[in-house]
Amino acid sequence: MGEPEAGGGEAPGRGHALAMDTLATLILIFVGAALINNFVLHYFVGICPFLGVSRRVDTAFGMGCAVTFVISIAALLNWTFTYFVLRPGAPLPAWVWAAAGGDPATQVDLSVLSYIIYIFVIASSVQLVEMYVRKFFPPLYRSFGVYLPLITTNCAILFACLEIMKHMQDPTKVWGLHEALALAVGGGIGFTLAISLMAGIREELDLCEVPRPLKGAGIALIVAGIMAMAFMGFTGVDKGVHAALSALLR
Amino acid sequence: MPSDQPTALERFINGILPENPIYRQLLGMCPVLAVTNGMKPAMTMAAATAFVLICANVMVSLIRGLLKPHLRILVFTLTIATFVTIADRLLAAYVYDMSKQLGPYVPLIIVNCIIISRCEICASKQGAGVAIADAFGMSLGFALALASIATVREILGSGTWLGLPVLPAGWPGWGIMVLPPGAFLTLGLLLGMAEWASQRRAAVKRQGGGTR
Amino acid sequence: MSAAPPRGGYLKQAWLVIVLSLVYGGGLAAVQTTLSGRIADNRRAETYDVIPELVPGGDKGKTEELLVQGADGKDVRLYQVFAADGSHRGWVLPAGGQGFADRIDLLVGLSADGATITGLYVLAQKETPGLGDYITGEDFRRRFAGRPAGEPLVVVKSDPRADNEIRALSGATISSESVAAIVNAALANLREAIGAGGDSPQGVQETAPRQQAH
Amino acid sequence: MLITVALALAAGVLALLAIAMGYALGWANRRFYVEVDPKVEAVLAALPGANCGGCGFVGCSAYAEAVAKGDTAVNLCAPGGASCAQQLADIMGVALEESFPYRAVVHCSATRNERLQRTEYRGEQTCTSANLVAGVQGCIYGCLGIGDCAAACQYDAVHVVDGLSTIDYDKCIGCGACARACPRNIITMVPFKSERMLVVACSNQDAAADVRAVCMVGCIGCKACMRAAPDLITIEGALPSINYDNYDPTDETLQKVLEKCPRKRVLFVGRPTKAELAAVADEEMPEPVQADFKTTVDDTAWRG
Repeated sequence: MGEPEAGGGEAPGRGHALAMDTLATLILIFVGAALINNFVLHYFVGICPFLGVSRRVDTAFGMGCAVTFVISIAALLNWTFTYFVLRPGAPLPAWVWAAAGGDPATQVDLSVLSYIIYIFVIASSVQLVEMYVRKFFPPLYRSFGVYLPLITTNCAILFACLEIMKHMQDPTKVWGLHEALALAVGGGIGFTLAISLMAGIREELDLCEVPRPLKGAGIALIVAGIMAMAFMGFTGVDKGVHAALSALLR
Repeated sequence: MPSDQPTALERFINGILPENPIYRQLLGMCPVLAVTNGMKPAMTMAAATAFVLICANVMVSLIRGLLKPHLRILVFTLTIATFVTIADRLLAAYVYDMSKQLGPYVPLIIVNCIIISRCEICASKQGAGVAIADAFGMSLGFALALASIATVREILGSGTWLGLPVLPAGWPGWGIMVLPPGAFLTLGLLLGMAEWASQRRAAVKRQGGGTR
Repeated sequence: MSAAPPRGGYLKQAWLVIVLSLVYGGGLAAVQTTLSGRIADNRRAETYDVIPELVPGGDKGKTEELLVQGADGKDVRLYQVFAADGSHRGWVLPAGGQGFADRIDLLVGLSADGATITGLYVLAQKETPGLGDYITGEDFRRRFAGRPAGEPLVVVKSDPRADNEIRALSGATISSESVAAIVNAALANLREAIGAGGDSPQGVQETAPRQQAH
Repeated sequence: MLITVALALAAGVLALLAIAMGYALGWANRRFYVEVDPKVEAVLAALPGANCGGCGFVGCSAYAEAVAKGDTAVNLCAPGGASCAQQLADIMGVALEESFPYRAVVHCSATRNERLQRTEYRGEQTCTSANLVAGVQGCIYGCLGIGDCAAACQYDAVHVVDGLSTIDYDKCIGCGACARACPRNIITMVPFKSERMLVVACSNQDAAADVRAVCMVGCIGCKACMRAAPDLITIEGALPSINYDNYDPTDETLQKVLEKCPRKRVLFVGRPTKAELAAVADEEMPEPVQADFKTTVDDTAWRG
């Protein structure tokens, strides 16, 4: 990275190119998680708050912010666990195995513990965050503290951790922390976007005459279906983003 | 055990229709939307959920005397996560295709509200026998709901049911039905139909009472 | 919450959680050790079962898994395919990238000299049903066989005129282009490693010996 | 060997995590301990926890905080009633002031046919929507009679009778949900100092001619009531308003006000008191005429 750029950027150094490459990857991961493969509308995770907390825009936005925050923290902690303990070929089990005098050709695989550890870490960190915010940021706690306990059982958080885990299974392509965080933040922002839009639509929907059987969850799901169709329009956007980025960075 | 708790039979029957987890309680919507583009994944999902629900219910029911109120949810979560992992590994070992297709939705059973709410409502208060009956009823109700949605989506989307062709070969599969929007639309309309039926039944009952 | 909790009380109260986590951890490890062989077999079979289809004459029992260094400096997984008589028949190279809707994972078969694509297999995709998902079809995959691996593949909408041109699926140009782009990227990354060196390609060092398939 | 290490490692990692997290949470619980006023918790425990918002706060916990701070009265919880107010007063160590239960009052008394210039409304059947449409009925103050208030009531105390929202004072607990639901704000909460209260059952503030054009019964602002009881009644716009602070249920002028009103729009609502029932107990009332359900079919035909 420290290499000077020669010839007015005509031939950027290899370090520079690598950094730009990483940046492009991060942007693509982010855009992918937020828009193209939106957590709610493409992967169907976080449906419960999406239907339950989307009656008013301000509460929906609060929920979205809380999710984005918790998802980032969970991704940070769980990436650390996955990297050092859970992934195939992780340092901790390898070290213990070597200390026990095991055969170096085989490995101890702790990936079976992933789910239990993820959910444990999510539940505990949500509780910690709740206590911390309540102590030091009482106004913040009053505005979004009520959502925190609901988030433990929000599948979007666990889903983000699982997606990150998926990218750490192959020892040749292990995601770094920056990639994990790009996915988590992107997913959280995508969730916020979807739930806020949904709340906006539902506020207007209150003034419409909806057939009685469809009132409530029925019409909300149909609206979600139409939103999902709209979000399908984002498929392929990453091609353009990629092209734009590579043109920009070249 | 307080005597006003429902019996095993009531628990079982309640789970299937009167308290159907999807249509009545609107719980566990993620898998309902995500894996119902075909009958096969839907049924695999229902089986995995049933396995976890039954095991977790029994386990929680057995240790219910030791639970501390404020740590109870944590214990439920740990138990559920363990059985989900076991289910996940069993799927990967014996039905690898399905395991690959279901992907992250198997581990997401952990945060399926159906299971934790059954642990909370039934298993932590009643004996193992009732807990098993309850788990079977709920699983059956869940499976029925998944099957109904998957049937609509697979037949309209691909013209097949459980992979067997049911519509003429010229059927132009409605691509939208197997895509995410189809899931939302199908569930929304089916919910509306269920609601309509129950409203009608209530109206008929009211009318019947009036004329008598 | 009504009074400040006493020191250490938390651990004492949590004994059930700790005992349960010991039991569950042990139980899970036992499950894992029992089933991991089967799961690993399943996972490997997914790749190995299609090897004869990807590299003509290849024998899945003789295939070896290698880790080689790609042009981007990272390790890349690669399968060296041998025939039943032990002669080197080609390579199978896993590749993946973003498709139109979601990630596409592919296996690309190469001839022994690394100059020709011999086959293509789609491991995982979530393209639009009825359009993009035809990339898994025999018809589309056969369009790649016999193409030169040395130059980038180009997707065209009409009948291909040059050797490196692939006709797109109608209505799924982006999916077709994605597949071609993924293949191009994977090949470019490994071109140096495989080279045109035949049986003992330059640059292929086994960074980690892997167990052979049964 | 492998299995032993794997078992031990898995169990160990998990148990270690459990201990670490248990310890961290315990530490955090002390470190981040927020001094919660025990009064808040006690108040919260005494409240019914319905989160109905009848007290005017966002929920029970917000009201509990306000009560514990001494910012607000202890008797605002309508669902909890007198026993709850007494408990809160005990907790806070204050004397429970004499309080009057609030009850909903509909300030309109025109039934469907008494309201004029009505047009058929076919939009969404809620008052909120109908209120946005001009010309649904002549009186822009009066009850729309679709029943948003009835839908909002959790206690089955509001019903639309003959196109007019009517409160069932046997069921009303004074939560105020109907008053919040009404888009025309014609339902108010009135402190019931006795079982029956004098109220102004009209909201139309227009001049007499305008009122007559749109309503057969509405208040025409003649001020006769104000002249009868100037301390109690003021005229705002062209509409009398009763100052309930000066209201004394035993005051004789109330009856005078009632008699003076030419349109009979100042009236009593609520249940009759025992005294009033006793007062009319010896009055001669005509026997109610029993409906005579005689079949039109000649009985003889059936005898054959």
